Amino acid sequence: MQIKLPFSRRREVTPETWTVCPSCESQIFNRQLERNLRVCPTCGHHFRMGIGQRIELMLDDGSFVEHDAGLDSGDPLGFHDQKPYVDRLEAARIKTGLREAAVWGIGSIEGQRVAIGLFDFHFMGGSMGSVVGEKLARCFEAALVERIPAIVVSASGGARMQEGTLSLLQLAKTTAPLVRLDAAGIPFISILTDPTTGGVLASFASLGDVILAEPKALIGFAGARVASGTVGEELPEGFQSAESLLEHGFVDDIVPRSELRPTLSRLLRLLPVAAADDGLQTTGDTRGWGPIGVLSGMAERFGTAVSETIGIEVEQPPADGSGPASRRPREDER
Amino acid sequence: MQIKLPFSRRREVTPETWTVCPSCESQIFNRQLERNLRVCPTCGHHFRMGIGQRIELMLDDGSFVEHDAGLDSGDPLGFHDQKPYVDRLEAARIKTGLREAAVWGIGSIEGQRVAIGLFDFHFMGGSMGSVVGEKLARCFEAALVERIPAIVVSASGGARMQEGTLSLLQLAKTTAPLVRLDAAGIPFISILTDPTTGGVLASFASLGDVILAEPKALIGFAGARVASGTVGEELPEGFQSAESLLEHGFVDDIVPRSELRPTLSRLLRLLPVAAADDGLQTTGDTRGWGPIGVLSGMAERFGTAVSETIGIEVEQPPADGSGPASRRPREDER
Amino acid sequence: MSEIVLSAEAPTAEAIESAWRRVQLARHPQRPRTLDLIALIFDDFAELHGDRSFRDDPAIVGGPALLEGRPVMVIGHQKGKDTESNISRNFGSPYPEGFRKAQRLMRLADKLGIPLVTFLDTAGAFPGPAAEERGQAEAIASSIKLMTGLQVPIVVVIIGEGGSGGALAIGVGDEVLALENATYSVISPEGCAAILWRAPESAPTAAAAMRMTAADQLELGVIDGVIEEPGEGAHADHAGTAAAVKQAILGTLGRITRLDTEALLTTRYARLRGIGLVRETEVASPQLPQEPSLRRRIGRLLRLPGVPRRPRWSEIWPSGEDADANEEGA
Amino acid sequence: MSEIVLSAEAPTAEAIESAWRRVQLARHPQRPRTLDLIALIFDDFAELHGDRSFRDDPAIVGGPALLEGRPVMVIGHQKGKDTESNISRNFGSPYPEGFRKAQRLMRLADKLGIPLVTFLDTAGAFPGPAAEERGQAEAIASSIKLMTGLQVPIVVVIIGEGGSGGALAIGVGDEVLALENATYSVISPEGCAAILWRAPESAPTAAAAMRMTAADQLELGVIDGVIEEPGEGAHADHAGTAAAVKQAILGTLGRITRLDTEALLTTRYARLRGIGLVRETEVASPQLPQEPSLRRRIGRLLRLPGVPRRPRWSEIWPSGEDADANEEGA
Ligand SMILES: [Zn+2]
Ligand SMILES: [Zn+2]
Repeated sequence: MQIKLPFSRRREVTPETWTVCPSCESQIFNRQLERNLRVCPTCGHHFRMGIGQRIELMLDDGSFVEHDAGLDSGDPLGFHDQKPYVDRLEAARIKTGLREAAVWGIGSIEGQRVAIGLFDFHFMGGSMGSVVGEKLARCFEAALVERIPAIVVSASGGARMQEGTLSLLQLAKTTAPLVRLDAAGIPFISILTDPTTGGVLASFASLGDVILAEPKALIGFAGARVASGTVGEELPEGFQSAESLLEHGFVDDIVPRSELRPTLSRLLRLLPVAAADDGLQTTGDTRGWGPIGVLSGMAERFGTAVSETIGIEVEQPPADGSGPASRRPREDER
Repeated sequence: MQIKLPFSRRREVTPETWTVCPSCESQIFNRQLERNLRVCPTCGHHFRMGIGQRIELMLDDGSFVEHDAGLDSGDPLGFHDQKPYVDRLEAARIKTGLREAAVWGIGSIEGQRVAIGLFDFHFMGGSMGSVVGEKLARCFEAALVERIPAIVVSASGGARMQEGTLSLLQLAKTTAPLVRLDAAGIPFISILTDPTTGGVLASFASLGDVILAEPKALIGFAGARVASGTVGEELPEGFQSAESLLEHGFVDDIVPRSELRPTLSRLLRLLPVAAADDGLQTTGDTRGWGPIGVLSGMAERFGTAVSETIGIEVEQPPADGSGPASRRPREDER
Repeated sequence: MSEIVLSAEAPTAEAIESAWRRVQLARHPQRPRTLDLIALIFDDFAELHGDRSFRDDPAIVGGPALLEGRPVMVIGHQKGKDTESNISRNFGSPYPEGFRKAQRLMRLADKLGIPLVTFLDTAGAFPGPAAEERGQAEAIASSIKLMTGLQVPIVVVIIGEGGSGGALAIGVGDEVLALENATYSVISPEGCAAILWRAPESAPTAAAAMRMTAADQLELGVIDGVIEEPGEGAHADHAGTAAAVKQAILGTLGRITRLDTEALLTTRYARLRGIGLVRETEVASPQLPQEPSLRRRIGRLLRLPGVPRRPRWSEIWPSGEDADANEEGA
Repeated sequence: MSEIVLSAEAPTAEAIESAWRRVQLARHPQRPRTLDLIALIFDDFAELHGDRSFRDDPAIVGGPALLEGRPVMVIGHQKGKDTESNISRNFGSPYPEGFRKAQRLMRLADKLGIPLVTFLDTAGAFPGPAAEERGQAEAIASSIKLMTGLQVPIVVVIIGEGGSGGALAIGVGDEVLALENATYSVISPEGCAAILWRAPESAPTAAAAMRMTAADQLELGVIDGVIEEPGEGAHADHAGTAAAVKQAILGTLGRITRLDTEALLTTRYARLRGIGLVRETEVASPQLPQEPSLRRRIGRLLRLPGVPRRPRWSEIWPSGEDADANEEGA
């Protein structure tokens, strides 16, 4: 089959070696684009980025260790639209070399350890199904247990339709650990990249203690396709841009890619994990979780309870009287 | 001195026996107005109401017992504008027969005991100085100690200028006990009547678990005079009405005076005080106050600490390990 | 490792027709709405208004109520009865301020220590520009977060359409029930069809593929019980429907109010944590010990032996004793 | 019972001139603003933006900072430097979303357990119709409430104008300090003059009558310390002013961070509870026991014997040891 090239014949280079910037329409050699962190050298347009590049950009060399790489999606609904879900998954795996749309692990930023989750939009539009949700929940739970900050770099079209409400419920599964991070005094930094929409934005991604965005990133609840499908209303230009979200109070700052690593390093120094070994109390909506919350945060703790009829067999809190919220340590004890 | 009557001569009655409704301009005999709870029988306009009438309207006959009736304002600034503050106070006392712009006490509504504070706008515009703030703080503290709901009926121009920042700080003095009411699970119902503005609205009056307003009541942060003095901007008509506040989400309901007593009775049944003898935890921004907060809530407890240099001698919480927030009782213990 | 895939085939015509019939019943104009059910179920109810920061959103209603004399907080989506009321209620699709009103009422329930009951009935959160501008995503996210940590028992009942994030925003509970003809989905069938089939007229097919009926949701472990509707369906018998819903709520509250706060929150976390299908393949994590078995992770989902599933409510209904036993509580 | 009235006479010309000079200095266009002081006082600072529900209000700034290497949260009103920046910052008069941003940052400080430092410098909360519509009163009220219960130490520094509720909304602290030429008032002198004198040109007289200078506020027990300004005043020496403010904050934090949470909150409550002049007259309450003495109630206010007042910060300044002793903390 003849592929129609989107470029005029006059240009002598082949499409494989250069890219046209969608913002300023200048031509950028691909090697130059990669060297420049996939940012247009002319206008600063931020191209989408893969997980591997993102890790190189953000984390100390060789510090990243992926966890739960073996998690793999099933097909709980037996879903089949124009082609079966399992085929779509397989195609995405081949196309991206990834097993799923997100990866999590532990690494360091200028020596400061973090639990980090990263999305790749190239894998089925970065959509969140059971496995993506599971990875993020484990990422947050690891931050809780290890008492290190959590960071998630989002790039997602939203919940994955092919897993139905199981995907929808990942919004709650990924959000529930954040209550425990609050109670434990562990910061969570959410980074929104192009595009972050739908269910990912409507859950953990909007709940960072600090929320950063890349310049001009598309960020919105209703993706353009969804909006056109359900409301039939055209969204104004630039409406869902990072810049608009900053103005409307949903983003703390817009950080160019070249500044991301130093900015994170600074924030990690400025937002220290609260002192360990206590049941911190906060005045936020997250108060009252004590050591039990922290200790029992790991998913495995719940395996048994989940398998039983709910409400019959659940681990009880330690009978040490500390209750769900013990005393915040004196300020001078820290 | 000849007083120019605002009424045309054609009308035969004297101004003392009837009143013109400012809304519909119909003439209402004063006796009829009083019988009708000072509501215009033609258009439903709610005239301002004194504390005594308010008590009769809301509380069970003879149930109200005023507390702290002896609290009296001093003149902490030696304030003197066109006449001395002390003279203004004296004039207000003579005019209204009240000692101050607010009264508090304990009474019952269809048998349900409440701690209730009431403003009278006729006393220096219902302005809040040290004594009004003190009375409201004691009202809330009594609700805390007795574990009964608190109700305040506001009618105020705001903080009393003649006591300067001492009046301003009454915003915090009257608000601080609400944190403890939250922690103790004790409801607070705020009733906004015409007019409720300025510092009273910018403190406890806006913080009711339920906020009711009388029809057409003027409710706003910046009183018309203040706004014209500082911004010079004309506020739109009807902008600060109870109806506008309902639409904008700041008021739970608008209740005609004739419905106020049954509405309150219903709400008190629907919003029960949480079970006693525990340090309730809530997920609100008010969590983490336990028995110590409740026990030490009374002003007198703090008399000594206040008299000392702050931070040196303060009552310590009981060493019973319950800490600032003890366990919420099991649901089935209630 | 065994393959979990059940049947990766296009839905049959029969399945499509059956699913679409349920979707239409869930959207039936005569179906009882939140305020209808509240009036029939509770002894008393006082609607409270406003988010305390921007607007009162009529697409969500709520307030304290008495259930057999015991106090609860009720919150639900509210669709209109006719064109006029549907316009004022935005067809039951909330703006961010609707979810923020809900959060305020949840905090009040928490303060007073009274259980929370929510009714889900929305096509979804409103996706228009003004809603975006005021933070639709943030409002849903923070509402979900609040519910996961709320220190009172929560019963959720899907009474009509359970539409995506707008439903889940008030739909995190200790037990989630659904009326027989209610639906629950990650996206509307029309939206799904538009995206995956690129043909909105494929909505019935999409509805079947997403397995959005109450029975499907029970199978998937997303909900915990199905409430049978009387006769032809809820639209034909409001009183009978309300009676069934009331019984279901009483039964559930009778169970979950026995848990202390720690157990309640731990179980709620576990419930959420266990939803979804995750397969553990041979690629071991480089540093972590071997993960526990798939069986434990997805026990709820797969009906493995020894993992009881909750049957229909009508089958296990406690003969009134359960509810009575709790009569003195709360 | 002795009479408390001090001097119910109109202010003298001298008092009026002196008060008005302070008001003008507090409003001096070259006076260091919050961001100026932050840059000079803290080792590092990351400004965070947004209320997470409507808008980022540039009239309030805030974010985490390092003070001698130790983390704190800083929040302050922000006036502009020139016409343009004053317009964008609304002359330092916040909208409701400004206070809601502040509340978000306060909750973050609370979550992380880091002390809160606030800088007050506003003519007042913006009183326009849009601010009313979005709940200016609610925003101030809820901000005050949050601060009274915040479980971290709070130091408040009035650096310029402390204007009414808009100042108090971020001004509830464990210790409240003020720069020598700062002012604190319940209403602007112009507003007070317009209402009580019915003549805005009487603002200087109103300023004197309200006793709004830092020294007056210390006398009244509303603030706990006055920070001397170098030379001609803060406007002439930003660096010197910042150094004095920094020392004052360090000293205060050195003291109040020694309290455990219970003592901190109890003391904060007591501090607020004790502000104001209340006289107990002979009309006894019908049912309550006799109230305790006036002396105990108003001890802070009246400088009774045995009630030490906090002198000027420059006089009691700990010789650096106090701050150093706490170096390992927080
Ligand atoms: Zn470009
Ligand atoms: Zn009338």
